[in-house]
Amino acid sequence: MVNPVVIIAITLIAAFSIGIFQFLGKKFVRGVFWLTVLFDFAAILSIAYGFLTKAIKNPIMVKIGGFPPPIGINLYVDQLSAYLGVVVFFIGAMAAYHWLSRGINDPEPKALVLLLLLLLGSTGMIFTQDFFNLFVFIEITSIASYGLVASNLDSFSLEASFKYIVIGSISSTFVLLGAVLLYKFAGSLNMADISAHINSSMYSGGMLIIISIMFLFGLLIELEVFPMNGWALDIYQGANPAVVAILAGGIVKGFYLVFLRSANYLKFPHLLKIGIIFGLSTYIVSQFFAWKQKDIRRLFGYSSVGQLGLLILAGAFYLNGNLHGFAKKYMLFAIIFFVLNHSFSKSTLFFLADLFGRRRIEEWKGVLSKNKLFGFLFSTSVLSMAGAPPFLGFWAKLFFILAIPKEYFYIVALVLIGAIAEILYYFNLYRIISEKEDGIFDYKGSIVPSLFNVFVLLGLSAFGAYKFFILTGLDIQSGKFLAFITISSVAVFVLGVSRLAQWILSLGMIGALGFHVIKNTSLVPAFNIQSFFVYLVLAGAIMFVFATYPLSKKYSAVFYPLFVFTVFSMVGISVSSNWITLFIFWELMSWSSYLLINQGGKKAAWIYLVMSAIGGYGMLAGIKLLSTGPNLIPSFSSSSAFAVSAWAGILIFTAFLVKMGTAPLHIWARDAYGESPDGFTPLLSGVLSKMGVFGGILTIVYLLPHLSHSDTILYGLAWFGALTALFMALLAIFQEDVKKVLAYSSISQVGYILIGLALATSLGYSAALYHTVNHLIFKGLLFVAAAGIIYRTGTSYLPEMGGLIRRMPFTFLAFLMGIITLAGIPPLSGFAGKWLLYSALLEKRWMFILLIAMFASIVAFMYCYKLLHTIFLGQLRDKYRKTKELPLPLVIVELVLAGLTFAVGIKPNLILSFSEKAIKSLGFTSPGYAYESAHRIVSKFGYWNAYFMGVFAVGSFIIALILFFFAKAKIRKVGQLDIGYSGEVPDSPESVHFGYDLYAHMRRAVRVFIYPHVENTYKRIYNSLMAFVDYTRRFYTGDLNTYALWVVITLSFIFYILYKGVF
Amino acid sequence: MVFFAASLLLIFIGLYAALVKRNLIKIIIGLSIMDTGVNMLIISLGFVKGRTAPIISLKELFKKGTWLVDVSKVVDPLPQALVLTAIVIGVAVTAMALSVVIRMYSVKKSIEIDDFKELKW
Amino acid sequence: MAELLQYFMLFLIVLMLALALFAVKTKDLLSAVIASGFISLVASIVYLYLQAPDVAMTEAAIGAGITTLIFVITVRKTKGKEK
Amino acid sequence: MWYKILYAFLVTVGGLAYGLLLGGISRKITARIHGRRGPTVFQNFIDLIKLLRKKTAISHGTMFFLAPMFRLLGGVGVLLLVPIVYGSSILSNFSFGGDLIVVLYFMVFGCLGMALGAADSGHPHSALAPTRGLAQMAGYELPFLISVIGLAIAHKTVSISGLVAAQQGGIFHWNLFQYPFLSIAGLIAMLGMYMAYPFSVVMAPQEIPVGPPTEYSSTFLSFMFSGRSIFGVGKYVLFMDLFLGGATNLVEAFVKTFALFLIIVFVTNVFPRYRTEQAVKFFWTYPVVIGLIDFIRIFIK
Amino acid sequence: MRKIVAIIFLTIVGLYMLSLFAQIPFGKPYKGVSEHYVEKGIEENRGSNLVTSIVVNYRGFDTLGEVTVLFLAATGLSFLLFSCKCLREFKRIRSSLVLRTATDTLFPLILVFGAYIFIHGHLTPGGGFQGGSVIASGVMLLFLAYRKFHVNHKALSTLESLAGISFAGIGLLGLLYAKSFLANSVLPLGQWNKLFSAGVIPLIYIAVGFKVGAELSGLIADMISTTKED
Repeated sequence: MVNPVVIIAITLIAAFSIGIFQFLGKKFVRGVFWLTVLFDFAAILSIAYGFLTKAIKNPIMVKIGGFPPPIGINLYVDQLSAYLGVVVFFIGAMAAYHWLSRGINDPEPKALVLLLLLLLGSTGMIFTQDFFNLFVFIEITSIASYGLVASNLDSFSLEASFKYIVIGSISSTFVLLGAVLLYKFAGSLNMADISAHINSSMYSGGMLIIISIMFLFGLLIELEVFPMNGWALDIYQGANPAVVAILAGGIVKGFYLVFLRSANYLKFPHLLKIGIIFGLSTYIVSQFFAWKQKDIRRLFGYSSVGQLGLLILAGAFYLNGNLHGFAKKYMLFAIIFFVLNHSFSKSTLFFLADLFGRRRIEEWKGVLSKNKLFGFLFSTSVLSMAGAPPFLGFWAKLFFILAIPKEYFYIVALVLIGAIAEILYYFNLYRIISEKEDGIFDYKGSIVPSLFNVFVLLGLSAFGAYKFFILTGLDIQSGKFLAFITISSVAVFVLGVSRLAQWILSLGMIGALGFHVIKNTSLVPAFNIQSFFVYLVLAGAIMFVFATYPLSKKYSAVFYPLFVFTVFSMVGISVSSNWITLFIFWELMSWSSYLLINQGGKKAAWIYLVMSAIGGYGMLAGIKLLSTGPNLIPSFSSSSAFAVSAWAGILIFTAFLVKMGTAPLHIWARDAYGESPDGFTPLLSGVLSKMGVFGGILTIVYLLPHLSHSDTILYGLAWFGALTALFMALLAIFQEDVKKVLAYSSISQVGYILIGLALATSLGYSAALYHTVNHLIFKGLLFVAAAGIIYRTGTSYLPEMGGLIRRMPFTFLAFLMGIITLAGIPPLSGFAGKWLLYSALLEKRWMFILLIAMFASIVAFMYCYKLLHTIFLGQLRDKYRKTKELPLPLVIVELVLAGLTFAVGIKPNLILSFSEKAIKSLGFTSPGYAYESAHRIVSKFGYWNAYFMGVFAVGSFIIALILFFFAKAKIRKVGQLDIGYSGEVPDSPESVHFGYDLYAHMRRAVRVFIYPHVENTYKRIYNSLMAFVDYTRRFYTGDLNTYALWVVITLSFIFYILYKGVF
Repeated sequence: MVFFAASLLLIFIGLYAALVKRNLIKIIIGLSIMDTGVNMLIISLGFVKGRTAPIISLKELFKKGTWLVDVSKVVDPLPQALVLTAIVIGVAVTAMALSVVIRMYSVKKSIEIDDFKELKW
Repeated sequence: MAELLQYFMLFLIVLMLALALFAVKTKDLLSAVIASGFISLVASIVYLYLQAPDVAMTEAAIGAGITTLIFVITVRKTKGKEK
Repeated sequence: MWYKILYAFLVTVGGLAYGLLLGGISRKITARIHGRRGPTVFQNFIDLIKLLRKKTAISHGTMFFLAPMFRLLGGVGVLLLVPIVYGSSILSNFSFGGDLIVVLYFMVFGCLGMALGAADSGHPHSALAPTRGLAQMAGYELPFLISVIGLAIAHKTVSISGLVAAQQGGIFHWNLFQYPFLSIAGLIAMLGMYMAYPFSVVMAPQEIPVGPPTEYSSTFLSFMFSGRSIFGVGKYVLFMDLFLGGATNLVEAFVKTFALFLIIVFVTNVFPRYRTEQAVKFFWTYPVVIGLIDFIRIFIK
Repeated sequence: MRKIVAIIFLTIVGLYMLSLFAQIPFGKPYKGVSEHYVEKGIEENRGSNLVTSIVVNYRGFDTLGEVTVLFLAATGLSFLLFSCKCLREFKRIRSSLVLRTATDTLFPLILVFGAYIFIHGHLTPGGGFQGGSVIASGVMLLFLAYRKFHVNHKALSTLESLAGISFAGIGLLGLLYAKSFLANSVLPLGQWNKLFSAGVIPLIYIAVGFKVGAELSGLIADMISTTKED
């Protein structure tokens, strides 16, 4: 354990000695520099390690000059400053390494001195416990950063540096005045001594309040708070990114800690008010201003200023927001994780921006594909900054939201809206980067520092996850499961050398998990709704993974790991025991599915991510409203203990409605399904939307009964489901891309399930559960077939296909059975779902919804015929003469699913037996229908004998065939162009094939329904927001006088709101 | 009270220059005037009427026969010690600012703020 | 004798404020620099009245000497005239 | 159970005969309105026998080959699922198999089969016809569903025999009089189902000769033709049960179905043909409004 | 427009601060830690100049920080102005004869005077900083007088670094011998008002004097002749 003063002394001596060694050559100076930095890092690490392992109990107090505190100056190193010191030195070392590798311009020794003294200044600032000494160290840090910011010597960095100097000297004047006035008021300069003299009653006296405002305002300027952070943004944009990395990554955090510590010593009563006003406004404003940014560095600047605003908010709550017990611990860890996450990922982003060199975002097109390692580092840090689940940012945000007291719900709402805005602009950037571009780009300078940072970031994310599960006392089960998910997907990536190996590995893993879940019932006790969905997910995943092998040749190496990750997170959702674990796995699923869709359509993936972020964060807000109990974690059952405002239910349900793609929230579905990689779409539509259904069931069963006026909500949901079913079917008719037709049809089928849920009767649930399984079967079948067809024909554009029945008979048979099930025609399994739903609706006397539901299924026939005709029937084009049948795995899956539809068609209680058990676990006595005989189902309104219908259909079909052969006619097969076509003999298939816009005549009748009203409203909202943001971000005029003016205006504003004396 | 008001006025004249003047050097002059104002304010905070400077060169300043200095005869030395540092820091900042101005001039041949507004929005 | 000193101090303070206003208002940078140098000189005299000899010497040597010198060098290196 | 299957054969053959007869009568009436003698009433029987004795049958592919079977199966299925005579165990056919919803969906079975066969023939007209058929179906299904749902909710049952039971006891118990507006909407929808003249755009002779079965000939066409007529009879019986209180004996069944047949024949010979979207727009406005009057009355009760 | 808005807000802030300063009594006796500094000032470190004893002994860490600030400014300045091709080449005109002869006589006197100031730092007002700046103004005089006068940068920066290291070294010595950094009891306190008294303070102030002198003259040299040389 090194005496902290030695760190400062040694660095100082080294800095002075460089003055001599600079004449001996660059190598020597670099050696001294690295020696000192490593020594300091080791020293601070040993102190931090001492604190971590409780070897050092109480904070270290070092008297300088031998005099006791109030007389002399002393250093005071507690836990937070030790950890921050480690972060500052680590980031400083990385930035120095990066800068040296990029080559520092000419007088390099002098730059290294500035770097050393910058680090010295910030550590001194963190350690000292004397106000004036704090002022001196702030000056050292500021002057060093003035010099370093200007180090590029181009007009940008010089301008930024000058602005920083002017604003910095104003801030240091206030700090100086504040320090001396504090001495005048309290008699000494030592923080501990002053806080002993001060008690909060003195604040009404008028003197102390102004003195502390002046002092804290001086620090607040350095914290880049909203009205006066123009200078900071210009530094982020203009200065050398290595310097910016240190400033943003370490130094600003030092100012932050000093600000909080001095506010704490001064017992400043209004810290919460200041924290909320400035922290929140900085966060919100900077997130929205970052939307229209063209310069990538300024974008990162806005994001880091926003993060700092969030930190101020968290700090204010931690110190002054009278949190106690769990909330206080959560807030502490939220602050620590925010600081760590921001320091490491932001500095990596700045290093990478420096390496790539170009400023405008458009020029970053396709970086991800050009350089894999660079892309990996960039995406990890962007994901962690935006708060994607397994990374540190997510845990920080979760801790923060949980810790805020409930009466401040408007803060939670605003912070979440800011988070959505953050996701919007970060992943607008990510969308541009992940474009497919050829060519390789290399860079001058080494990637090692960013590699180190990301490596540490990953380690911290694991620690964050571990800490989250320990601290909140959540069941360790889901914590271990989360670890299992990440390890397994990484294993698939690492071990999977070729696609085949990855395919086998992922198959094995899903199989193993399935076996594990079935065998030991610890994960899933009795057969209840959760295990119903676990088996559903696993069965679906096994089949769809099996079908992806032939397609995966052209996918990137990340496909299978992400696939496994999504599947396991879905299992995690269905296994979770309370709302928070549900939310964690939900976010895991959304993010991993986003990354998978991003392999295909970039813009589609972006819209999908924004919509699921809106849903996800809405859910988090809803959960916040529910949070009860000491550890603020609402479990499913506990949340039913008291009346809850309708808002909680609605917010939580929106997340599930987004995934189900119900009417107003459906805009992402067509493109996400349409453009996602073909191997993933069956899983996306077959299983992922079912997670929305699972969530819906949980909300309705556990939450809605306790919500005020819950029946109107249910009736409204039923209407949403019905309208989705009808309008999506209508839209599906006019699509010209096979996957887009199937996408709309998939949403409309999920609309049926939503109606089933909204009924909330046992018959309604059995209809919904049956239809969930059935939809998985036939939609999976259709998407697998579509994937195969696209794989063979190379196009997904319907008018270009035709006549494929001759080349792919098995696929046609499977597709036909899939279509018949989709349409719900009796012998096959589709009809049972329809029948259960209609009887449930009849039972509940919801006549209009029944009318719309039945009419929607009639409309569904139109696109069923369209799909069959344009793909398989009609004229076979010449280029498809030699296309072979689909690859074997696909055909196997198709036929298995087709067989399943027939088997279930004949004997529906293959599924119904499972759904009965699931419904009983939901607390219903009977499943709403009865078995009269072995095969005859009777509901209150009607009856239906599945077995008889199957036998009758097959039997009479065979009889008709036999009758046909009795007829004497000899069958003669004729060529495809041999048709009586108004006397002409057609020469080419194209001239006679009718495949484009089959329902043109229908369009005139339904024009008003299929006009994209919803999409246009979304576009209009987005564009007007963009225009508004573009106008308001002109606030930062770049004019130094205006910046200084805003500083004075903010000071007068603070005086006005806090000091009631003079006016 | 006159000294307080005067130094406050001096600070605000300096600040006024930084807020209004378009010439970079004029702004730095404003800043240095502000520094002088602050220093004067601190010194006047530490002044006590009718007492001498904190240099103990005469015997009378001691309490009878001891090495303890009679507090009622000496002005408060601490603010003066602080101002010593503050003046030097003021000079350091001004030197830094002027070097940046020289560099700005060599890049853009002008020292008006209007030519240095590229970093914005 | 004491009031005389006080009136002199009052005069010095008023002089300083006038000089400050002049330094800020004037168009010619060189005269502004000299005015600010003169302010710190007057300030060092005021410090003497305020019984702070150390600070007076520092203010004189550094405030008046070095600062004014740096300003003069910079003004000569750049345009020297405010637009 | 075995005697049920035997009776099913009898009913099918009887239905076929009755259907062909009705077809012949309607051709006779149309001719007479046009002022010409028109073919014998048994013309349809002659055509069927002619088709069956054809030597060769041209086939365009497997789906083309199977379509007539689907067509026939569809027609027979509808006929057998609907009880012709209420109460008699013989003539209630297989109505124990499923309720009204099953019948509704089974009706589509035949049409979908025919549509696929037509599409597989490769002939553009026959591929176009099903799109018109499905579009028009979306049209007339709305009023039909309104009437069906209305009746089901009113009588608290969806099984056809249950509906018929609810209408027993005198003329005024028939749905036609209990819920007049629903019945009118249902009957207008019936016009659409028969693709009778105002809504015959699907089989429009001038534009697309006979629509889907353009490419069909000989045995395939015979199956197609018989399926169509059995399907027609099945629909008459269904509408009889829904709106005219079903039949207690066979004679009453013949009378009521013939009455419905007359409605169809008179309407077809008077109106010109609608384009598809005109048909859809017509169905979605007038019959829907009429149906909704009773629908809302039931909804409120 | 900008002037009016600036004045309005400056007056608002000014009024608030004025309300504060109105409550602070001018010229009233102080209390708190200064009483200790004054009362025990002589007893604890014998130096008659209390301000110097505070600056170097009680709050020595501040001075260390402050010396770093000055070193930082000098390094930063030379870093920025290293090879600055400032076009308006600073033509150093020939100085008048009077100035040259005055400088010849005055320069050594100024050096001696500067040395006097920082050696007697603990006795008479003034100290390292004031002495250093006096020396620097002497060097400035040389620059004004002789056009071709150039400072040997290598010597200056070595002197500066050595002085800095010795200051920090004395601090470390304190840590070794007297258990706390910058402790004064490394050397005997000696007699009040004698030259060799007040423990380590004179040594520190001499080191500071040299450092400030070398630094400021290096600073001025950089500012004036910003062309690359030797």
